[in-house]
Amino acid sequence: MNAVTTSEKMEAPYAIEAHNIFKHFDGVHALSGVNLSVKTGEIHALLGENGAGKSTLVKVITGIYAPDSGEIRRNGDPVEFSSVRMANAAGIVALYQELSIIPSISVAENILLGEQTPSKAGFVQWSALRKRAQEQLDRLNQKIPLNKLAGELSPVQQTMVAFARALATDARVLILDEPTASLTDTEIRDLFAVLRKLRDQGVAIIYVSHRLEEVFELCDRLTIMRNGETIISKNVSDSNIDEVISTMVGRDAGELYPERGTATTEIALTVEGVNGRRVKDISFSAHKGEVLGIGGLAGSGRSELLRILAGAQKHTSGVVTIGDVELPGSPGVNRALDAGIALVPEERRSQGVILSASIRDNIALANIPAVSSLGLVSGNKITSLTENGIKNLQIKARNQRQTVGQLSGGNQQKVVLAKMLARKPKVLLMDEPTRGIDVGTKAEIYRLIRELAAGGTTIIAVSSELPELIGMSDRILIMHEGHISGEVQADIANDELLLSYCYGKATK
Amino acid sequence: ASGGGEAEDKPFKVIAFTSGNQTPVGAWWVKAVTAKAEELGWELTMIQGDFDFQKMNPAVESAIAQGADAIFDGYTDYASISSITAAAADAGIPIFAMDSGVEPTDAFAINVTTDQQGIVDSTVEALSTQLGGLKGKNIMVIGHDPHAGIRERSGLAFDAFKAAGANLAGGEIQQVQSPATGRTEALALVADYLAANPNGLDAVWVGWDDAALGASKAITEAGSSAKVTGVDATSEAIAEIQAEGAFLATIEQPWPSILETVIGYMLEFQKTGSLPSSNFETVGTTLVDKVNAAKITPSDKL
Amino acid sequence: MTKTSTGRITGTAIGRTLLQGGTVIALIVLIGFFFAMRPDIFLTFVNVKNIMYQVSILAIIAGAQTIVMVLGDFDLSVGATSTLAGAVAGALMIGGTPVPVAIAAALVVGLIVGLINGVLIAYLNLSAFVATLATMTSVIGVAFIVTEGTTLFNFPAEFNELGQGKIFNVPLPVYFAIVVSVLIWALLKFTTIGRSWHAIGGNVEVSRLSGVKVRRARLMAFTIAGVVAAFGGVLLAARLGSASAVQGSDNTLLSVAAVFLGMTVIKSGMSNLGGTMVGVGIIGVMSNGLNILGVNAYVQQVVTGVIIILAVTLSGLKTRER
Amino acid sequence: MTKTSTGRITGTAIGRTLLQGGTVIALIVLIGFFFAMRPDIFLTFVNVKNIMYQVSILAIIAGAQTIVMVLGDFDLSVGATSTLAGAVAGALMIGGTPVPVAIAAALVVGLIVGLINGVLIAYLNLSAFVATLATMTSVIGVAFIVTEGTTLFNFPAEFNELGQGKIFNVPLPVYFAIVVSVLIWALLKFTTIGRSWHAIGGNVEVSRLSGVKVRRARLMAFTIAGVVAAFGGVLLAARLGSASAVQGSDNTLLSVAAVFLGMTVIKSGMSNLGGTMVGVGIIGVMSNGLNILGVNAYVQQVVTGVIIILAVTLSGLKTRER
Ligand SMILES: Nc1ncnc2c1ncn2[C@@H]1O[C@H](COP(=O)(O)OP(=O)(O)OP(=O)(O)O)[C@@H](O)[C@H]1O
Ligand SMILES: Nc1ncnc2c1ncn2[C@@H]1O[C@H](COP(=O)(O)OP(=O)(O)OP(=O)(O)O)[C@@H](O)[C@H]1O
Ligand SMILES: O[C@@H]1[C@H](O)[C@H](O)CO[C@H]1O
Ligand SMILES: [Mg+2]
Ligand SMILES: [Mg+2]
Repeated sequence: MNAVTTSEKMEAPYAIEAHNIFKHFDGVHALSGVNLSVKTGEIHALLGENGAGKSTLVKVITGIYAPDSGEIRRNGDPVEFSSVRMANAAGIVALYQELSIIPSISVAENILLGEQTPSKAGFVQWSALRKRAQEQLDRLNQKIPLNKLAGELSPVQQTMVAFARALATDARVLILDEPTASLTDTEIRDLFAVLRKLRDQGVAIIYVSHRLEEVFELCDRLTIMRNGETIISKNVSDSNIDEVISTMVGRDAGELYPERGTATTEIALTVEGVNGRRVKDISFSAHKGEVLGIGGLAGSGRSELLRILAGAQKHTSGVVTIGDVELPGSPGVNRALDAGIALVPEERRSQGVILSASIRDNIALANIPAVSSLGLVSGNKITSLTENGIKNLQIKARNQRQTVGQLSGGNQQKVVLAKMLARKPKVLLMDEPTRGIDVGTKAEIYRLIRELAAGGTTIIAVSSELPELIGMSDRILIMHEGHISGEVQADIANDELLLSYCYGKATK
Repeated sequence: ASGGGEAEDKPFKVIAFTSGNQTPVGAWWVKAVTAKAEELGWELTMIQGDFDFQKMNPAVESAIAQGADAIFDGYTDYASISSITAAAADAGIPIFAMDSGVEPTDAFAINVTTDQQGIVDSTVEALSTQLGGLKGKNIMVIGHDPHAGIRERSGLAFDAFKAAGANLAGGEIQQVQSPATGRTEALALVADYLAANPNGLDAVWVGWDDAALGASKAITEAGSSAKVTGVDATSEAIAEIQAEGAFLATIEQPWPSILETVIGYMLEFQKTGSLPSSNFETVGTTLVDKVNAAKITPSDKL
Repeated sequence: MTKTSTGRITGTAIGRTLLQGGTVIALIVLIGFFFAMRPDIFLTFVNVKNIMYQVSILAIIAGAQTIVMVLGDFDLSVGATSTLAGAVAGALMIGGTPVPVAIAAALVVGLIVGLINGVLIAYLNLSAFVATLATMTSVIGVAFIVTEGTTLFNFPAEFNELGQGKIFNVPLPVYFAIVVSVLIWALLKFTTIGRSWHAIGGNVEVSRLSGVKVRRARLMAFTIAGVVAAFGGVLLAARLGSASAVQGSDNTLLSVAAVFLGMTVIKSGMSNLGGTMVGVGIIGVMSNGLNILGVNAYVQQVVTGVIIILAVTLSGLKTRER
Repeated sequence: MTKTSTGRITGTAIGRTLLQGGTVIALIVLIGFFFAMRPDIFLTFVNVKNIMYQVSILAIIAGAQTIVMVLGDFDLSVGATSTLAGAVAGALMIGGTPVPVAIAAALVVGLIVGLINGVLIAYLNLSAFVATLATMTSVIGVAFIVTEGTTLFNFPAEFNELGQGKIFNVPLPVYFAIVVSVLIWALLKFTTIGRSWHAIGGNVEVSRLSGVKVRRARLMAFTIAGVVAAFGGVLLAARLGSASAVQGSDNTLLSVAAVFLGMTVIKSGMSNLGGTMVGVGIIGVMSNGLNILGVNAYVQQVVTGVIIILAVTLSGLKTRER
């Protein structure tokens, strides 16, 4: 990897270009004439609403999908990849939105998969493998044991391992599809440092993200897509967040966070002395109409807490009371749902939706009592429930019977929301509710959260994005190593204070 | 393993084995041999193989390695146990067998089995009588090649029908694939044949009763007047014969007396160390038809 | 879900539907072929009845298999359970137990085996394959004990009638198979438990987090499969007028094959009753047709494997291109 | 490299290891039990040799099964392939072909069956279950044709020697089983192809998108499994001195059971050679021990199922708490 001189950079053809790409799926026009040109040595943001076609474009570039028409060029030469391996061989490597690691093999092997595995005469060179894997982890500042099974890592660590794998390929064109969706600030910082270094070494990087602040911090140029078309391509320095948002959405986005102030004094949920596998001695209460945010570093136990409250994981001691119902140590999700607590989990693809099932079936699944009587399900009831969900959440779908796996990430998330909202929960638990969701939709979700709160629902939402935590919540709890390390009213909260709680520096 | 003729104080050591213990006759044999050994004061090692030679052969061979005076094989074709016969030969232990293959072999000191030609003669004769001659008659033969006895007799039957001028349904012996599903397979074979050739069947000769019962059911259900014969004299076959439906006759094989014969040879060997003069002996069988059916002890009630 | 784009097969909606229904086509092709070979026989009332009679019990057992395969599991014990149920009914009747009581007892036996499978798989987290392989082994052992290794027969006429009686000249097992299939179809399609099974087959974790009682649902599936298989076994005993510890042992693998053939019929690729019946049809038509053509038994076996592969490959064409 | 990392396993390390190794414990308990019952016989050299002799061929075939199960597939045709290979070798030798040539031909037969499986599964996207069920059916048909339905015997002495000869009073198949196991273990552990099998078994999509040649790897796995199974079949023929179309058919299900038993031995829950051998050991010890105790054959079958369940349940305890 030699650094590329400025003059070369000027004259060199684009590292990767997509020309007038069209791609449709069963009547959905995912891409209708997209253009993208990325130079060597630049980080190029690819932006757009959920369903704009970003991931599809990535997959066309790397040979997973064949375009209906249009052309991909690498260093100016037309290329046609019929498999990911061909794209890899041409120096193009992508980290896909929905993929991560292989749980049952070691971290080191995850980092050096396939052709990357160092080998001699068909035998794996273990010491070289470990050495190279360690180098990649070091680049990312990660202290992850190489011999551990990747499945035993936290989600964040898994993401970092997936990165390490992409880095290990020495790609000349690196495509990252929403890499930071599940990361917290520390990892993002480490990642950015690596990406900047790669850029300086002449790697062309395509960076897909919904976190616009990041884009402005990291990227050199940006391309905005809407409805499968390219709207603009320009230097980041010539643009600003507001312009990006309105271009993405096609209108003015308006205020991101709605007004607070729906909380009442009536207690909806109390948690007393709850202990789980990693959460310790958790006590708090939440009020009717309140939006209670929960922050913390990766692995601090936020998700486990929500899972315990939702009955998805048992707690070893302590008491959870909702209204006047006391939930036992392992109530089961069903019982918790009946008591009025519903969870929107953090991993939508593996926990939120059945990808192979239709929107209808996904929504019906969590609402069996509402759509059935005497053990028989009613198709009509499912239809109207689904219709409501699609309308209320503005889910972009062909029809109710479309397979959820075919929806864009954001719309999948809306299906999860729709399914749980149909239960009309008293307490709605949301784990990273806007992960992988575009700004326009984010605003919709914040509005929705506030509407629900105004209607008397209690919302408990975990988020790793501090501005979001502050913006959407009435009150914020911060967790550190399984404990609650701090509590703040959102209107007086700021990043520094929350971060210090996150690191366990201040106490209640 | 020096054979018989030794002092009375050391018990006579016998290894008995059968692969056929999941059949009624095989199960009877296990019990009968065990009882007999008790009575005679033999030290018996009984090995049951569930038709699994991979499991049975090593067990028998390891028993051989530990020494014995004689080996008793029940119903296990010598082709499947050549590793056992080799081990026994090396150890100089004679194998006494009953119904273990249909031709003479040096592998056994003696194999007493039933006369397959006799079985075929009497069943073919019974059909011929019933049908008023076999010439031009349509006859199906159902066999199961992996079983040496059944293979032998169905081949003989096929030849006998051909010689008598009968038309052989399908032109070859129809095969049942698995003895476990013999009855349903034979049922389907005959039912399908009758669907394709209504009135196209005068008789079905089947190598063993379980499958014969499937064939007779198919005939009855199709309303055909064809007749069936089997072999084994199971209670069910006997009952069918008595009911005077499609099932015409079966064959009783005298297993208890064959067992006595073989045990007799073994006792002789125990006493004098001498082996039978011939290594193969066949025994006559009895045709079971409606006349004598009531008097026959079914093979599954031995 | 990065399966594929169907993008490159454009404009050929009919072609696509045809490919999708590859297994159905395979069945039609088979029927067409045998009809062409023996037009005088193959589609006659007698022969069609024949085929249906021959597959009726397999259809019932494959129905049981369809249920557990909707959950993404297997039940390797269905054949053994049916065998044991037939043996128990037979032994009781021979011992003088009234027919309805004997049948009820046989169904209870199926229920118990199913419950054991369900508890092992749903509550003790055993893989369905091992658990049902183990119960299969034990259950056959019990069947040997119940029958004492012999073939039981001489059942009351009204019992045998269930398997051999006719209405409008069509044997009763055919009606039973239809009724059971329709019931299972409705169970899978219209009931909450059926929906839960589909959901679990789609994604267990999502189902659990959506409030589905996964364990209970799985337990139910195996239990019902046990009862249905037992019913198949009772019918087999009535059909043959006898019961042994080995009869019907081929139904396990055949039922799995039928369900697999059927899974290719629908887009989601899940186990489904309609598809299973197409699979059962293929198996039945193939065996009957080859018999009618007088194909040698060993060659039949070779051909059977090849036809299964062709049928599935044909319907797999749609997913192949990537 | 799916070994365990110790990091977080503190305090109850021993307890957890015990649970983790539940299947190993089951084996030890079984051995202990039979030893206690018959201390004079069970652990004698002769009997241990006996057990090893009895399971040696199953061990080889289970090794083949382990390979494809690492990928998350099944091969239901291993038993049939081994049967056919034995039959081919036998038929050729009887026809006068020299022993080495006959053996090579048998291995080629295994290679071909494996290749067919591999192509069907890797390139035509058939489910491994249907594809190998279908090839199993066809292959047995071919074996019937090759043997003409009979049992072939009277092979050259040097051939039988391979299955019946001894070195240091230990039968050759035991050595072969050890050599094949070690080779498969090394293949799975140290080679790039072995590691890609593990990756594919963990997550196909990620593997594919990370540049693993998924199809080629899968094709290789089935092909190698075919050859190994064929070698097992050749040994079986040599061991028995005979070959028929029905012998060794139970090896398929037993091999799957052994692999499943073994999957519980390691943390990742994947198919692994060491675990498979523990599984094979359980099966062998159980059958030998029950025989030694003189347990009635039917009861043995019942007990066998129960022991498999107990063994797997014991090792499943660790994953049950959720
Ligand atoms: N395999 C598929 N089959 C059918 N439709 C698909 C498929 N993949 C994507 N689509 C559709 O194509 C459109 C673009 O989806 P894509 O995943 O590219 O969006 P995206 O911009 O990446 O969105 P997000 O930000 O939510 O990830 C959506 O309407 C989606 O439903
Ligand atoms: N160090 C770890 N070892 C094993 N599993 C872990 C570890 N860290 C987290 N996990 C698992 O990852 C999941 C998420 O972690 P958890 O809910 O406790 O943290 P979180 O604060 O939500 O952080 P995250 O942002 O990673 O989701 C949990 O199911 C937990 O079991
Ligand atoms: O016909 C008989 C019976 O089938 C018996 O069960 C075994 O030997 C055969 O010759
Ligand atoms: Mg996307
Ligand atoms: Mg979390």
